[in-house]
Amino acid sequence: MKFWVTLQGREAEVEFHTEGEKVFLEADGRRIEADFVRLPDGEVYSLLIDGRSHVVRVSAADEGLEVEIRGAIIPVEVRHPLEKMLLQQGGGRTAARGETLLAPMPGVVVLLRVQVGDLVQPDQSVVVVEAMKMQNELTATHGGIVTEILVAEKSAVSTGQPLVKMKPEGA
Amino acid sequence: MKFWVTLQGREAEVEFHTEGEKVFLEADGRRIEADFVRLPDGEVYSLLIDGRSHVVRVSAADEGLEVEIRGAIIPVEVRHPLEKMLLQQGGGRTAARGETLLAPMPGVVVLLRVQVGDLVQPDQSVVVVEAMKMQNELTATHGGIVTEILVAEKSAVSTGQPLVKMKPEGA
Amino acid sequence: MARIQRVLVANRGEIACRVIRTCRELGLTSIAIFSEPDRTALHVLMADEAYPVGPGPSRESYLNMERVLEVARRARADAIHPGYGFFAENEEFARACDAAGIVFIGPLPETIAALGDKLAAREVATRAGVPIVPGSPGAVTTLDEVKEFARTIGYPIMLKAAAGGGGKGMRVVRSDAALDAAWDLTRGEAKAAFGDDRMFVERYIERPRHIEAQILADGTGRVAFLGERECSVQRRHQKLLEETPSPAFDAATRKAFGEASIRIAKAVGYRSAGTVEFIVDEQNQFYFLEVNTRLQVEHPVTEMVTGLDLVAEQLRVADGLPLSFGDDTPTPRGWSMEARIIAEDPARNFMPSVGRIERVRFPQGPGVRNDAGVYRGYEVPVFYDSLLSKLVVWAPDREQCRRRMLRALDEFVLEGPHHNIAFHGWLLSHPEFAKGNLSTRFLEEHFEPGVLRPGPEASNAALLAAALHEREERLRVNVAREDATNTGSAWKWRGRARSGR
Amino acid sequence: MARIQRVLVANRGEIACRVIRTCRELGLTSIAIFSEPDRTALHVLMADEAYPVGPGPSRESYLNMERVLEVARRARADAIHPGYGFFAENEEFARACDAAGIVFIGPLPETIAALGDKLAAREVATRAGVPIVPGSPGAVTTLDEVKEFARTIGYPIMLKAAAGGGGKGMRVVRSDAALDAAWDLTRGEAKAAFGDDRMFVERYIERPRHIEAQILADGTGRVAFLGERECSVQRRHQKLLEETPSPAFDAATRKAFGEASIRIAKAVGYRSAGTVEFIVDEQNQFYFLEVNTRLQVEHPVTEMVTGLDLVAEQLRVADGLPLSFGDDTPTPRGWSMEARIIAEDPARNFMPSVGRIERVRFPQGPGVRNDAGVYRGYEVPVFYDSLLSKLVVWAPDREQCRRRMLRALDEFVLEGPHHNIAFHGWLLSHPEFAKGNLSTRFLEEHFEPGVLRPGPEASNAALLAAALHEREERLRVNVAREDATNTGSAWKWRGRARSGR
Repeated sequence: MKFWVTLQGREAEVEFHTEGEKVFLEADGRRIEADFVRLPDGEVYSLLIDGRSHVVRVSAADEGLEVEIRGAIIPVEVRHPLEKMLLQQGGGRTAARGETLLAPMPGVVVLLRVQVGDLVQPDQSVVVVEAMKMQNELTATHGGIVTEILVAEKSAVSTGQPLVKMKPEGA
Repeated sequence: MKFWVTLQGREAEVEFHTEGEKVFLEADGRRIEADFVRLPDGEVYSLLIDGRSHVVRVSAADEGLEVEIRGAIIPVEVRHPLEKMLLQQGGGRTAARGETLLAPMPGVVVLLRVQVGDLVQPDQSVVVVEAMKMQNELTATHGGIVTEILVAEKSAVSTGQPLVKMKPEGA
Repeated sequence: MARIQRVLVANRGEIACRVIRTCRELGLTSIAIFSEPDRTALHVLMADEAYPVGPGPSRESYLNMERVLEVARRARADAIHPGYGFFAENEEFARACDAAGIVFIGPLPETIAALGDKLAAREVATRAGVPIVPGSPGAVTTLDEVKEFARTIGYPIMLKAAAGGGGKGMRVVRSDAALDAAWDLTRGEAKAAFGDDRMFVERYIERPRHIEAQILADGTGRVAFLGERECSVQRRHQKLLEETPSPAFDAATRKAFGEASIRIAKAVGYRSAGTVEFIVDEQNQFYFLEVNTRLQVEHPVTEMVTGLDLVAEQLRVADGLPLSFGDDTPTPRGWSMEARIIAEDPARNFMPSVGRIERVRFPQGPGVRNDAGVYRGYEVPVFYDSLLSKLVVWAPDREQCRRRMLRALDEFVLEGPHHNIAFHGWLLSHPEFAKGNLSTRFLEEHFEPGVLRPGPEASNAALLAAALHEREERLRVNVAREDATNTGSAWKWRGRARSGR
Repeated sequence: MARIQRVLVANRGEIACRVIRTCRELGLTSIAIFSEPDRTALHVLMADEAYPVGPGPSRESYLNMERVLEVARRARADAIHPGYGFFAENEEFARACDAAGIVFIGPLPETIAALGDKLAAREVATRAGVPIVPGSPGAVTTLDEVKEFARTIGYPIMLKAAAGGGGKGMRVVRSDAALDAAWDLTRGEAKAAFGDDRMFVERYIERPRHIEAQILADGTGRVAFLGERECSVQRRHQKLLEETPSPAFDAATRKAFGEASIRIAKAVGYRSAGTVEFIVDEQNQFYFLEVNTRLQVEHPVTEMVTGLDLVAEQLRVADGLPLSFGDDTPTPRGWSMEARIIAEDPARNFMPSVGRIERVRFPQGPGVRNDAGVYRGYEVPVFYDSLLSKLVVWAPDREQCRRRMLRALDEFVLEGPHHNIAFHGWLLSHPEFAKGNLSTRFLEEHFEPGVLRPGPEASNAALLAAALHEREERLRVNVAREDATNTGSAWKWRGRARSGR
């Protein structure tokens, strides 16, 4: 079996070889012995890579997978080479599909920093939501041109509620 | 709804009255306000009895239920009054059905203390099993007359394996 | 002979658990209160008794004074411990307790009132001969006044609009030369912003440290100084990591600092545990800020080095007993740090996070103390602050303490909401932190989200784990598909059976 | 400049985790080994690296010397920490490490050998002027010899068959009067049992305490005494609860005790951490038993009162460095106790128990340390000993320590296998324990399973919980039944659809 894995901008080809019980990986042309076991206390794996011990949580996210390691949460995409080709013809990934900013927690919208038509840069602040007695700047991941604003200031929002829609520049 | 509960030799009648949301119990003629909530981290309940806070684990056991509170594990039987009547006509419980001594853990039988036909008293030692580098006396709960010995000395046994069968004296 | 027997804890989360623990050790009955979403909160499970006080929002439950006092009466509580926050520094509540014949575990209502008024508190300090940040006693109206003032206290100074606030109408001035321009500019701004161009002048401290004194007083004039706590690492005035002693202090400074704190406590006839907060400049000159008339979140670091139980001491004093150690205050031993484990996302501007605790494993082993308010499966409610746990460590010296804290953070498993464990790992590993070069501007100067990105080994492991996971998923799917087919055929069979009738 | 960089921990469970923690704090790479059933054990998850060493049974994995050393070589370990048990006191393994150019973290092989031989060790003690239990140097053959001997050491005495063992051919004698009869009887038994009626005579101690000295030696003649540990509460010679200091000792006894231990350590040129075990009689006279040439299970109580990390000191010494505190040994502060949390059923003769840890919540808060080898979901394997965790507490004095331990036990949630948490609760609450009246016969004299029965309030709560649970179950069943009916009707419909074709 063979996958393309994209993580933090880096892309790698991972191939699996099974030899009886054991599973070997080949990544970036390097052969790796990896022992991979699910732990009994969660959605989490113990991973021994050439003896190095890692505990890694892998869970499904809005886009692809989410991997939690050493307290850091990293979005990852895993695809078959075929899927990958189709996608590239389709013109690539998320950014191309446009972005919708969601409320990460229940709270109240205290400030809208953008209007329809504005160009939003990646990591630019778009909305300020007050929750847990704190004002929180919600920033865009990919950014783009604001196509729709779905909430008003002072309105209460719940977790996951869409706030602002953006489409990629020139898309 | 109404139950008969038997616990540590004590027998009590528990009746439920629901008033809207709230549930009230009546036990031994006493009216009790009890708030009963399942905890999110196990097969366990938080129980507030007239304000007193208890955490209680209730699980199914070989005979009826098993309740764990403050580290103590207590066997409990809960029955409908009807079931209770039938049982009493049937001549009562476990002891009457006879007892089979089971291996509580994997180990090796080092000594059989009884022979077929012996009369075993409650809590009398019946078999010695070595496990975890220790010799352990397995004692009878109800006891009775040994009808069958299902293992030989020096033989390995696994958890739950029947070792010795007893029938109630004069049954 | 103790009078207090039944203690109601008017709080929730880790601090409620903390107080309940001491009650149990002292053989006192602990009584918890809970809001609807807190029915399965840890403090409810730990207490001897627990009673509801209303819906989620604090105002309707934990801050509902009538309700809380009614529960206290119904539960026959003879004392109330307020923890921190909520009613902890509420004069009215303290009075209401007295009126209800219930002991309020804390200072006298008058003390709370007196020290609650910041200006009054500064006067107390001044009368007690404790320095406050030098500033113009009143508004200054002429440039010469300012220059005169600057000469006495030296540059840099801060020009502040008397009517100002929210950072507007404020300007730092570093020399006489710069003053003229700054003066006109700032007054202009003030005029425009507030229609009022009166100015205050104050000494400006570039890199202030926040250092506070833990005091304990029995109310009969005996006041003990239990060492200082450095709480400079903050974000939006929220403390993130505290330690004792302060790496900035030498014995002489500490002595003066302790004496100053004791003078203030004595000046107001303080009772129970309290904290005197100071701002400290680069020359280690300390200036009084305010007094917190309560137990602090960070009190455990003081407990680690003194071996005292501050809640037990509070209860003794509330009971009219002297402090457990009488006149010989225990000498602090070793070093202690506390990391506040908070449900927030440091990579996204420390945004608060909520959700279910999917998996948690607290650090253990030598020199580690946990004070958590959560457990596996618990849903962090949105109504209250986002402190999940306090990780406290002790070691003989600061460097060993720092390494132990790093070890403990490394061992800490917490899955579900976003949290700041990795952030603390970065902080503790920072060379300036290791050197003890701290200020309230530490994050502003050193932190940017990129620093939290996992290293190459971790991200490589993440990459492989993702691939391995995906593989397992696909294998599982295939198995499932086969099952599906089987059911399919079973269907056909059943169909046949029917038509066979 | 440290030489050791990569430490292989040749152990499992809590002690492996314990050693890994110190390695991490010192910046050393920790290397775990694991048997097949231990693949998901905590020490494997905590270590930097982990390698398999074979199947479950110790002999085939953790005690497989060739395999362990081969893994150590492959992993380029430059030192091995044996923990306790397994290879901890194995001279051959220590030599094999030397031969392989790997540092064995512990005493020299010769020391292990010398002290491993009980008789040799007793001679060392005697030469060092440390008392051993008075007994006849050789076999006694005549009654007069015995009487003579009894006069010198006083009654009670113990007659022991020279060839004896397993309690046979032993008899306690309390007076000359009783001696004549006892002498013939015991010799007769001996003759019958072993065909050999030679007798030993020894002073009999009615209620012995087990008290041990923690020593730390740098191998260059510098030996530190870190206080005593009382380990009298035992069952089948297994320690259950340990504390330091001992409630039996006054300053003078402690001083003599410490000096005696140091003399023994110096006599054998001891290196690393070690424990000198003594038996102590009712007059607080202590008699040397043996030396354990390893880290003890109960070492944390010593760490709590001294603030030291004993594993770190072992590593320093192994690295040829002096002890961290040089010549001024830290003076112990306060009191500490350790309760061994074991998977066994005190109500059924302490039978070992196995199974999955369904739910676990460790005690937290002031003065509490946990050293666990398990976590939620972990399946306790049958191959190894049944120690799940060590609960260690500290407080300023013994009474506060006892109450704190009770509080911590009360807070301890552990569900799945049977365990002895409630047993410890009984033990700590026992008036004789509270008074410090301990001996190795404590359980024999005071314990019977009935004492663990829950009180009326708890059993009442259990009764109601069972009823409430049953009610919920029945309600659930009814719901399920309705669902069933729905599916039923869905079926009919499908049937009709078919016949309609």
